[in-house]
Amino acid sequence: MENSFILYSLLILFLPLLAFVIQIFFGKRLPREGDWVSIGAISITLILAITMFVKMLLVGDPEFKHEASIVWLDMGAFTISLGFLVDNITIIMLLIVALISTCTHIFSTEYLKGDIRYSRYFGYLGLFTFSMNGIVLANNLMSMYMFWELVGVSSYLLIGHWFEKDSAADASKKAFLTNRVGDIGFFIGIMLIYSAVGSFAFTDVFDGVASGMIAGTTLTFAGVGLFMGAMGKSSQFPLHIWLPDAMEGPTPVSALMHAATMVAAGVYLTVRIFPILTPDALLVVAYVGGFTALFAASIAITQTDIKKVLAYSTVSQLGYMILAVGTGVYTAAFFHLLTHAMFKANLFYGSGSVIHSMHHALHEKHDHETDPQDMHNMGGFKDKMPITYWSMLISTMAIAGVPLFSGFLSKDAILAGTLSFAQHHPEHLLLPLFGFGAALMTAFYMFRMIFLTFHGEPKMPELIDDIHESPKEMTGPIVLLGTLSVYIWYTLPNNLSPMSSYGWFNPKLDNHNFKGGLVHPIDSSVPGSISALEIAEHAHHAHHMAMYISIAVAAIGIFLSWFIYIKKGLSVNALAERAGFLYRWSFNKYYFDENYNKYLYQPTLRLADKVSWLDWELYDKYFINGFGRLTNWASKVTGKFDFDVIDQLLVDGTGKIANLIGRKFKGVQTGKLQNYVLYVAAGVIILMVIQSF
Amino acid sequence: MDYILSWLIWLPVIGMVAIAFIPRDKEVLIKQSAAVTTGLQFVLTLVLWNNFDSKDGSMQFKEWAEWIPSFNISYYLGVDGLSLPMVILTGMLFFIGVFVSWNIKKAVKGYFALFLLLNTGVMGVFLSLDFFLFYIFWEVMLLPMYFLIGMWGGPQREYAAIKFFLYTLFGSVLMLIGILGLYFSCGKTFDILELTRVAPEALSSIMWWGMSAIKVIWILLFIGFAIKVPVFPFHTWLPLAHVEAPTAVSVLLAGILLKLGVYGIIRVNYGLMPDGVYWFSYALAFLGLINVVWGGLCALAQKDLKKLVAYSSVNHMGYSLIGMAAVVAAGEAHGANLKAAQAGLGGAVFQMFNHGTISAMLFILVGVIYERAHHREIEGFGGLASQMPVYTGVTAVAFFAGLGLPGLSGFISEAMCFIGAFPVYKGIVIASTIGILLNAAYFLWAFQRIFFGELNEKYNDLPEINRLELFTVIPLLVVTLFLGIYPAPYLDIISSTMDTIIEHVVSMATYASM
Amino acid sequence: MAEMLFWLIAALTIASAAMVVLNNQLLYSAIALLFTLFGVAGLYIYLWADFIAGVQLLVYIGGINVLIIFGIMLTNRISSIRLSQTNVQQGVGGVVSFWLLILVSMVITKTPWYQTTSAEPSSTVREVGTLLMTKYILPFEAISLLLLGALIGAALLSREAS
Amino acid sequence: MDQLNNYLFISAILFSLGVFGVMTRRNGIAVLMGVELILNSANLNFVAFSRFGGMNLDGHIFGLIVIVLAAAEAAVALAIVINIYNNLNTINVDEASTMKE
Repeated sequence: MENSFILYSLLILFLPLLAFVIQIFFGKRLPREGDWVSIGAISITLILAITMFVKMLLVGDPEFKHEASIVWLDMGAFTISLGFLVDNITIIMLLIVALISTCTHIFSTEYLKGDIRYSRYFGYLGLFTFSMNGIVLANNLMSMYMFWELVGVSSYLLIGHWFEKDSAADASKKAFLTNRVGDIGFFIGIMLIYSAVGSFAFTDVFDGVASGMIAGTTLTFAGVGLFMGAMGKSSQFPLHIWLPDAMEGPTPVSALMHAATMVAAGVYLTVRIFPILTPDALLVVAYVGGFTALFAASIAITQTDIKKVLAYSTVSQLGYMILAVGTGVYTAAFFHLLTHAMFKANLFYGSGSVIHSMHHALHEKHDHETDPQDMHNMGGFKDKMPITYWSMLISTMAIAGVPLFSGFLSKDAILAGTLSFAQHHPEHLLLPLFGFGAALMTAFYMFRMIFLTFHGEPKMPELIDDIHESPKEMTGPIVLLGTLSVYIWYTLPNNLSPMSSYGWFNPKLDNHNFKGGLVHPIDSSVPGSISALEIAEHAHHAHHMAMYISIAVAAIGIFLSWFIYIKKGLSVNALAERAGFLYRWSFNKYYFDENYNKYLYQPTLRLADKVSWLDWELYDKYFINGFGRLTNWASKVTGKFDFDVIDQLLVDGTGKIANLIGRKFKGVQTGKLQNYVLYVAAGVIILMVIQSF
Repeated sequence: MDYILSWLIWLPVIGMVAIAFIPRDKEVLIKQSAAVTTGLQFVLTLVLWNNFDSKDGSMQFKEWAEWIPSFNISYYLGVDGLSLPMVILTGMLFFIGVFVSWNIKKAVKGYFALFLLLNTGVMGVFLSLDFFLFYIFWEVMLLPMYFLIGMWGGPQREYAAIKFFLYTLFGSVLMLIGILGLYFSCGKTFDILELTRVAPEALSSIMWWGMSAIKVIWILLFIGFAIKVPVFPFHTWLPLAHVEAPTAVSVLLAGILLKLGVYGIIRVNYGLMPDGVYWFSYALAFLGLINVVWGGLCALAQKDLKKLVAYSSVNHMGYSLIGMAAVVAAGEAHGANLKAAQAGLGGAVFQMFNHGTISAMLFILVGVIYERAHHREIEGFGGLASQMPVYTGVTAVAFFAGLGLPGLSGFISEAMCFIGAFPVYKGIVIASTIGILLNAAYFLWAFQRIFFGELNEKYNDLPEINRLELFTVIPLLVVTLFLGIYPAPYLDIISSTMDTIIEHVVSMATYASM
Repeated sequence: MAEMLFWLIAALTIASAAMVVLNNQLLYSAIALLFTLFGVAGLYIYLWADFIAGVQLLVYIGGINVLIIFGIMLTNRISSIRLSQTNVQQGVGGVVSFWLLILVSMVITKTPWYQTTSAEPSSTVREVGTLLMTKYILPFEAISLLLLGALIGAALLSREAS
Repeated sequence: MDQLNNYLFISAILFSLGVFGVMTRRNGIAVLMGVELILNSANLNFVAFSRFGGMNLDGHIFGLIVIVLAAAEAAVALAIVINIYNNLNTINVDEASTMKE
């Protein structure tokens, strides 16, 4: 049993990588550019993931857990082991990744038909799936960090798929760099933990925290550091700027990575490390998440690009999950991650379907100016694209929190958590307000999107005849995921009530014990922190109240949307006029990009220029070369002395004297050998004569 | 296996002599001889690796012969886990370097003769265990380098060559003084192993000008080595020399010659002056931080691709310095944290090797594009990704290796340096993690400007990277990838030696107040 | 008998030496030199130096003298010019040489030379050979190198300028 | 005949004649012959001192080396003379004075 889980995990991890390698090296030469290789590989992982899921259900043990690891790097005392941690959360995540990835692969065959880098695109999808599975399976911080970065790279490559567009190239770079900012925190967190605990493995870290090897402020900082990684990946304020830009990538990619899986990795990380987060760290998490939820939703209200709306909605929903972790109900966060993956991926597929259709229609009209993603060019597509419409409507209701749909359950769980948290800590009343406010706005802008796109009169009537439903490869995943946005899948097999989130993914609290469900909260490892059980109990009590409020705000939001966009009871423009700077701020995303550019990027670049100038023009040219000049000057001085005094006066003087003498005695030098010999002999005689006296 | 080290050192000289006898117009034959010589040497390094006992942290394959007995100078060679990877890297890069310089047009004979002489010098430095011999080889490297830059370089080659020469000579002089200081204060011997045993004790009792001899000699030798590394503020020769040097020489300069500095510090400064390590470690880590940040910022500002890569070397060697400083973690003062010391020192040594392969790759790739476009202005390209997909792919991997992507070797060594140094230098390490971001920023920005966007009209007939060039890059790529996925073979080689060094530094330090 | 022969040889040597330096006919000088060398060889025999005498005959007479005659032949056009030459400064030269002789003779007669008697050896070849291979091996090698150098040098100097 | 001085006188006469020859002859080859006389006189002295100094064979070795040296000298000198002749068409040493100022 154990072996099969690890074996399956290995296969699930490496099959997409294999597909990646094949695609990169041989993709172009294979028939159909090899998309069947990728689809085949990913389908196998899906089957394996389903098998694992079923096996897990058969075991039915919330404490179910397998670990396997190998020593990867061994220096003697310093070792790094890489390994798998397979538990229920892992398996569910694997299933999500495999499912959405498979859908994306199939969807892409049609969406990217004829693209010049078709095979490479599929290769990158494989790389992404590999890395994402790596994050999910990691049993230690180090391998998580490594896959974390690899996910960043695959994101970089896929966002930059159409790199001829400057905006796409910019967006890919921005995504990577923004993520790196978060990763710095992640790495510092890892170092803090490692230097205290001496291991990267989660189990060791939890034990270490429980035994007080790392505690207090250090632990808080470590937790916040790790959370920074999550902020980057899950696009939390203030690192949220990259996700909307990432919509430059192909829409299926947005569905897979920037809605369902990759961005959820941050949430997954915080869920994994929940036991080591101190109350202070959790507060930071909660406030960041809550604020992001509200803040992103307020931007989504005014966006006109259909994908931008969805992007900000994703940021907002991720904020929700982070908020849930921060308030302690991390099972709810995970539950929302699951439901959100389904309906948000579906919404992206739907928007992809619409954009695809728009694109074709515009192409027919030879119109390359009009933006196919702008909702102001759509409208009235309901009858033209019924499958897309109905499926998207279901997902929209799910995200808006309408009962009978999956989002209602998970959102309710989160809101209940925040509410109970506020009941116990009244000073943090802001948190549920964030939550409910965001819920209201979500309902509003999502239905605004539906109404603008599918209802009303076509804004470009000349196009409407060319708008068609997308082919089966695209509608298939849409229908599937639309189906999965209905509540019933998530409450099986334990209850059928659409009002109770108790089910597979959310345990029932019965007499201070968790019953059923696959994911049970683990108590915090931090000594003295409140236990997960207590939090869950509180949330349980707040459940009903949260449910009523959330139904109410959803209803208000939908009504407002209907009133403004269908009934036209209020003029949009007048409203925008009235809102004044609020509207402008929201529409311009609070000028974040502009301000970052002005106060962060440009100063950094200027600093770099200054430093480089300092280094090259000043330090090198004047200081270093100054030594050269100094030496040069000194050598000139000594050279002058050398020539004038030593050479000219002393040396040449000697020479001149010798010359003078030489000229005087020149006559002796006859050049005749005989004379010389004579001189020699005479000299000898003279010497002998002198000697003899 | 007898005399294998001597073979390694003198084989290039044999090749050089052979080349001297080939008529200068038989260029292909000259190139082939150089390739055969370096290839043979590379194979020998692999044989050496195969016969190396990685469990043994001491010197192996020792060769000793009397040379100048009156000054106690001998011909003494040996290899351990610190030098073996560098020896292999040297063999590999010189072999590749021959193919990188395959298209040299000017004075082929002289070029390859000098190239092989340089090879001897480098190999000699890594293998000599006699300080005098070490110094001789150190100087032997200098001369061919001067001519290689000065004659085959770019437009400013003479200025660059002179600057390189004087800069390094300055360091060598200081080093010579340091060596002589050691010689006269430690029982008149040049034997490094003997000095390693004797010097820590002998030096600690000597004072010069009111300063401990350890400090004086440490500083002298450190500056000598720091210029090679290069450590800020001794780094400005590097961008110039790199930019002006021909591609193969840049490759060797970045790939091997910079490593000599780090190698020297670990072999000599660490071995001979453990007390100095404690005294200087904070400064070392701090210099590493400056290298990381300064090099990163300078790289970000560069307009010339080769200069960017050159500054990235400054940046990357900073990680090595930070990691090296971590060795003190194993001392009592820092809680005998052997894990950190191993991670740090191992990371530093690993980083040496990785930077060797990665920067070599980067310089080769810059050379490829320069040969085609005849300029290196980053802004001057654009959209090459669609024109040269293979080149783009290879460059992408090289750049990602440079920015420390997991799965490629650079990441592991950087991470090890950080993790090792963290317990001792928390502030410095946290500050230098900004380097992770800067790395990514300058590499990705350059990548975007060169490869992304619309294709620059000028370059729509730029030829794809050819087989010869691929042949030079692919082995490095494979090594980078392999060590990134599975670093164990490398760490096996070094780990016993690292333990020996750490043990030595910790146990030999007298902790005398200096 | 031996006494008389000795003086005869001495006289021959000195007379022919005088011919060498005084005769205007170059070729005659060379022939006279031949006799001088013979005479010296004979004196060597009286000095019990049989090996040296042999070498004198072989090298001087067989080698050097022949070489000199070759030189004379090569540097004079036999057909056109008489093989003669003129002398210079014979007067002052003669005086100086004479005084030199007088002074040297004075030195010879005045100096109390160290002398011992010893038995006549049967042959010196073995001893000289042994000495050459043992005590004087280095000079021996050096002189052979010198010879080689002279050989190459002579060949180089006298080759046709190309 | 077994008087040292006899030999020395013979040697001295040979030497004087040799010096005279070197001083007075113009022809290069003739000068060379004078030099040979000088060398022979020296050799005679060596061997004579050897004979009357206890039959120490060192003198013989000296003589031997001088002979070899003479051979080398003669070879080189003649080569030079021939060279001079080729260049200047004379072998009179006082005419070969182009080195003179």
